[in-house]
Amino acid sequence: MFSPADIEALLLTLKVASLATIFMLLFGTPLAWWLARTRSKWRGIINTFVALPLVLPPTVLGFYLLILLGKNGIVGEFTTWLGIGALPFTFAGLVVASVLYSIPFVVQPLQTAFSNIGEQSLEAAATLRASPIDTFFSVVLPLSKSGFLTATILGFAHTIGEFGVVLMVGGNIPDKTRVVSVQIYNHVEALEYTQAHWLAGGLLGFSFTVLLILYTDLKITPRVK
Amino acid sequence: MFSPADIEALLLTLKVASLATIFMLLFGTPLAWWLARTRSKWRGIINTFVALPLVLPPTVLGFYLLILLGKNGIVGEFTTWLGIGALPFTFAGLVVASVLYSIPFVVQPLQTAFSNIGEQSLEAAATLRASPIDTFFSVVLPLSKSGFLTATILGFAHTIGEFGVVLMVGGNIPDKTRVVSVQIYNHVEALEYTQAHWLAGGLLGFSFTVLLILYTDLKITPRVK
Amino acid sequence: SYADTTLVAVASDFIKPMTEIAAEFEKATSHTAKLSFGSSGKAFAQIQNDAPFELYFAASEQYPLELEKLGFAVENSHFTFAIGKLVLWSQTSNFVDDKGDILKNGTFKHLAIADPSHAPYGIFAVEVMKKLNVFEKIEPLFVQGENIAQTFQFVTTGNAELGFIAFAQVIDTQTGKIGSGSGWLVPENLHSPFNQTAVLLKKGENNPATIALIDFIKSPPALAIIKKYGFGLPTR
Amino acid sequence: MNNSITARFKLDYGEFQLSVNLSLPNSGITVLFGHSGSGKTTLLRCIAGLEQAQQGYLEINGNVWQDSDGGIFLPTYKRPLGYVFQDANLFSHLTVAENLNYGLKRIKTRFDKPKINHILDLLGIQHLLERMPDCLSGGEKQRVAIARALVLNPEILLMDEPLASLDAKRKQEILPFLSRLNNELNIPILYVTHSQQELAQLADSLVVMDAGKVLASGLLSKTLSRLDLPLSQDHDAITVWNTTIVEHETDFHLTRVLFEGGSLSLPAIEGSFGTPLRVQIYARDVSIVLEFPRATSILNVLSATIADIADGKNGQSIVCLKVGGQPLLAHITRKSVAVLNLKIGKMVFVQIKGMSILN
Amino acid sequence: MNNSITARFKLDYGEFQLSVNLSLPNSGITVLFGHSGSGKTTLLRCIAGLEQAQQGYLEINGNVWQDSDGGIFLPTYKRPLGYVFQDANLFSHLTVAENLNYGLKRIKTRFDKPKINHILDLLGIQHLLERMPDCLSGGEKQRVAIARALVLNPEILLMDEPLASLDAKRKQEILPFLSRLNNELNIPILYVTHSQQELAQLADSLVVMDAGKVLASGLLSKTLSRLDLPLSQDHDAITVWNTTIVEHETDFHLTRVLFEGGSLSLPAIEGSFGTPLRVQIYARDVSIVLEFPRATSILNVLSATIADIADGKNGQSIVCLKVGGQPLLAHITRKSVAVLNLKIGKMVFVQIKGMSILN
Ligand SMILES: Nc1ncnc2c1ncn2[C@@H]1O[C@H](COP(=O)(O)OP(=O)(O)OP(=O)(O)O)[C@@H](O)[C@H]1O
Ligand SMILES: Nc1ncnc2c1ncn2[C@@H]1O[C@H](COP(=O)(O)OP(=O)(O)OP(=O)(O)O)[C@@H](O)[C@H]1O
Ligand SMILES: [Mg+2]
Ligand SMILES: [Mg+2]
Repeated sequence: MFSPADIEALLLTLKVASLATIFMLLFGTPLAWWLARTRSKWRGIINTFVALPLVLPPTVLGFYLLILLGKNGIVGEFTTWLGIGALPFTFAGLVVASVLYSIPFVVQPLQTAFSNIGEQSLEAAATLRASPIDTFFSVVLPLSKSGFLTATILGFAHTIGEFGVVLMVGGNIPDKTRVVSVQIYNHVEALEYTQAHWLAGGLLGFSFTVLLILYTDLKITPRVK
Repeated sequence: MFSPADIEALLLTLKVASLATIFMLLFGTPLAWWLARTRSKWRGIINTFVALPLVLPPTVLGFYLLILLGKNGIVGEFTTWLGIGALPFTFAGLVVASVLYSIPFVVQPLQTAFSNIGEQSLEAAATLRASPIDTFFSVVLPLSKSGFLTATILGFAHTIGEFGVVLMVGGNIPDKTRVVSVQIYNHVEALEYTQAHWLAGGLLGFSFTVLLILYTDLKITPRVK
Repeated sequence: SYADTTLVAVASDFIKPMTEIAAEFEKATSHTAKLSFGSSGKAFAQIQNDAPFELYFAASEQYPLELEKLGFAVENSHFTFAIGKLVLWSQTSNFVDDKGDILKNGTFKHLAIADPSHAPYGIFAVEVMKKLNVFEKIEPLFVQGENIAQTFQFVTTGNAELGFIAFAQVIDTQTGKIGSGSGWLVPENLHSPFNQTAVLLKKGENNPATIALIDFIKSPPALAIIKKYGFGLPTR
Repeated sequence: MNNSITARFKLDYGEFQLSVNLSLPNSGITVLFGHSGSGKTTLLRCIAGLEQAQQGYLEINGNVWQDSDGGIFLPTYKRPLGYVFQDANLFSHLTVAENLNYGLKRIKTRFDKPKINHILDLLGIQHLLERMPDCLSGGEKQRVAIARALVLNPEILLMDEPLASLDAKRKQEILPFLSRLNNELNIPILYVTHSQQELAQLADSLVVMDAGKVLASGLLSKTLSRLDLPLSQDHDAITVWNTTIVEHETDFHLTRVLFEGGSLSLPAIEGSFGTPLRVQIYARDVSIVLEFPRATSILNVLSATIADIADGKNGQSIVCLKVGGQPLLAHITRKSVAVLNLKIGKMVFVQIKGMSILN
Repeated sequence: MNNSITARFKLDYGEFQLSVNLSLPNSGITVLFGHSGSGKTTLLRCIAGLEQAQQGYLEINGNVWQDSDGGIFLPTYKRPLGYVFQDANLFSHLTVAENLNYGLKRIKTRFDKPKINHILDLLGIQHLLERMPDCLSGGEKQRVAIARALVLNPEILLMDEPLASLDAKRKQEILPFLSRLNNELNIPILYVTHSQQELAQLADSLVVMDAGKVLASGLLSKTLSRLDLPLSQDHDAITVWNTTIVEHETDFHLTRVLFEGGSLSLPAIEGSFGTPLRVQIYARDVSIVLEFPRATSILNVLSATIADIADGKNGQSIVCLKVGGQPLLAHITRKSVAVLNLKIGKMVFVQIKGMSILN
């Protein structure tokens, strides 16, 4: 059924996707909040930049990232200077690339959810002594639950399914950067269709369960009255 | 700079992406509305199914679509029976595959936007003689402007950048299914990096302009007071 | 004769020579050859699902033979159109010696190869290293491209110090030698024959353009182009 | 006036049950009165079809809008009604003008332009037309909401505390307009309020609700003077008389009006002989004397018979008198009842302060 | 009572300008009174820091909360205030209990449990604690909002028409509680209302606003009896007297109270000798006679001097009398002024109906 390599790839994928999703939420939330609230002229441009990586084919984006993050690239020189070394072909690089590629799927739904929160709720919180940060956690977050659900699911799923960027930046190193999408791809290319079906089926089954739990447990039911 | 083949690919991409986005909005809007409003038990499951294709690597998804839409697949048999013929390697097939792959990016933001619309606005519309359909267009749509913007941008951009599915289902056939992402891929594979950079740059520039216009012109500014 | 069009699936590593050959083919016969590029595995799957390809130029022998067996290709129509040449290459000059000794005693962090699970260049690279008894030592340093183009990108961007790539990717078409950096052209006796094989698909059986292209690819002008781009010529 | 609105609803919210069986007149203004949480809004929502009662029957002018037994439920948007929500509930994405137009565009028989302008003037919102709802004050929002429902020219108007956020002056302008609207166009109005004053000024009929049930319903004057309802105990307890104008004393800016059993002097009011006039008398403004008083600033002194006496709160007594055929409530101290030796059937004089009589 | 709240704001909304310069007492209840759209909510929002006025200076008990010249602007959440919004503005994602706890969790000096329970009882919301705001009636929401602000134990309480959606009975329970709260805890309250009744019952000071400006501000009794303000013309014009209890006539359920210049009989009220008591007299409840009347149900007849007479609407006259040192407004007809030959300085008797005297 599953070869040890398959299982390794599955576990690695889970790690990358979880970490990337966490980082995307961490960076994406303040960004989305700013985008939803600001009236700055920069808003449109920043918004555009966030969505832009999407239009590039993943392998091409991966290629550019490889140049940028590589030891001769700007970012690469910086990370080398920091003593981290160049990011390509490392687990960290994989996460960074995934974050860059999937972040629009996190920022955009959050922004939609945030811009739907009326000023009144924020004002009520302020009169009840909640600082802006406090208000964010006690009012904005719960009121944007459905936006966060969407952001998490899209970000997580897209990171799992992502393939081109991960392959380029990760280097497809077994048990280091070979995620399950690459593994399935390999099976298909190698005409090992049965293996591919099993792995794809397993991934689907697993994701189905996770998503179903997210969707039903968090009970984002429509508002009443 | 751009070869005639590049330009052909660009135009084809535009056609595919526009058509796919239109179809995604057409199918995605009622689906998102239903998902946002229903209290049916099916909600979680349907939601999961919508998001599920995301977790598969695009080429793998493409592979399964190929089988499904091909003349021996269920859908293929149906379309053949209809007299349309099998969809793979045709323009129509390209659009169908793009729609299937990118539709979560349209449904999810719409769902978030819809579930944020209070019952009260719908009730006010009903007391003012607006039928549910009428209410949808006159109240729900304008109130979910920012959700639609997000959905359109994510759907459109993701279709442009998509590559694995398109390559698999479309077959990289010149002036029929060779979209720009595939064309860039071709340049990269042929080590024609200058050509690839130009084409990627052109695609980015074009998309930047479109996105910026969308973001600034539609003026989804934060609500006042 | 009438001008016909044939649709040809071509393995990605053969993009450049094939594009030039197609142009010459058009000039010589007034038929047209439309080219669809992609990995061999992808084309294989597509052909099985009714892709309109008429001729298939794969990077290895395996897929064409399989297609004949499955009945998608005309029986016994397969032929070798070129021999793949492997090179161990680095962007840095004087890094790779012309004997490949660096594999035994060199120090590097990453060696790029095409994924040996399916990409022919990867499969042969592994054979070479095994033969040289360095496989066990070097395997942990592998970074693997999905195909040979990506493998090349790993090396040109400097992220991998060296890699097994196609000679075609670094050949200077003027001199017929490695154009830049440093490299070791791997002797063919270190791996099994790297026969790049084409096959006539059932869809193209009755298309004069397809048949004409099969003839043309074996003609001297086509062979010259194949050679120019760093491939070996099939022995007949 | 015939009772051609039938409304029966049973609805269960768990901790609250609505259970009403009402027969209401299809003309005039019916006021729904009751404590906070007594179910007034819920009843209005049921009538509008915004809430679908488990059991419900609603018939208006012979048209059945809802019949849970017969499986009939006309959706809200097909019910020709106007609804003013308790909170204004304007569309936040539309300007005031667009809010007003929203319904207008969707109906067939519209008021003419001057009539609509009159409504806007009266509600004082002409200058707000281009504003967004977020830039309006609380009262302004509410006035726009009223206008939005009024311009629909509906068959029945449902108003949920429409004037709660408006000042006395504005109320005094809008209330008579609603009465007039009702008279002219014959639109029945169901009007929720907490205010005794609005009640007295508007109501033709009264429905008193408590804990989801109807305590009493009927014509205003009869329901108001029932000593068994909490209304008669209220600080603001009132009686309402229907009168007609008979004479203007222009020298003193007074108008005399006739009621069943006598006449009253009021501050001057415009209107020709015979114009009907509604007069409201606070129970606390009525005092009882045994002798006819001289040299007093109180203009209206009438002879009356004591019909009933009940104990009120804090040493008060509530006296129901008959003046001619009309009931009249008086709040006086228990001490006065003792000192003056008031008994049922006794003949007395009532003094009514001229100034406390309202249009 | 010293005026240690200074509030100066200039704010421009384009079509509306707020421009106030107020000095308010830091104890007692100050009522903001004015038409819809006159800027009451805007002023309250400026004080709360929800609106940042272009020019503003706000000092409360020596602490400067805002000084646009000095670049000081304390954000709302650092201002120790309680705010009741015009619309309840509850958190829709929290239950009633969680709404109440929201602020409680964030303050240091809390009321003790019994006190909080007392507040919930008084507002009648104990049984609603587990509900979501969407399942509350309009009045219930508003009561929760009041509780949410009250339990904060704030240094100043800003209330924007808190009782507009409540019925008379509930109001009569909450109003005295607010007074008491104010007395016991010495929290100054800024209270927006349209209701004369709430004004009379609560206000120590009064600020009258119109079109973004302050028409008048000062102690209640002085401001109310100013014949130059529209207040004295109102149908509900009142005078408010501060009195103390001197005697209980238990037989007749009456209490006698003393004011500067005489005594009044009121319906029995609990309270020991010397308890201060606020008495409100409607101008329309005051009548003027020249002779001391006999055999009347009116208990309170006092001698007075006419201090001023002004013309009102509809043939009315507004008379300002001095009873001892206290001003008293009377609305009588112009006819009576003529018949009784009333002139400034003339000595008369005023009759005040016992029942019309409140709390
Ligand atoms: N954000 C805004 N932009 C423009 N004008 C505004 C804005 N908010 C309020 N106004 C205007 O300012 C004026 C004062 O509003 P405010 O809410 O203070 O009135 P108010 O006295 O509280 O009235 P109400 O009794 O009706 O609540 C109104 O005319 C209103 O239309
Ligand atoms: N959706 C709901 N779920 C459960 N209970 C509800 C719901 N809506 C209202 N209620 C309850 O039903 C009762 C009646 O509510 P309703 O809104 O009809 O009162 P009301 O008479 O309009 O009061 P108010 O004068 O305060 O607006 C209240 O006790 C309220 O808590
Ligand atoms: Mg209500
Ligand atoms: Mg206001």
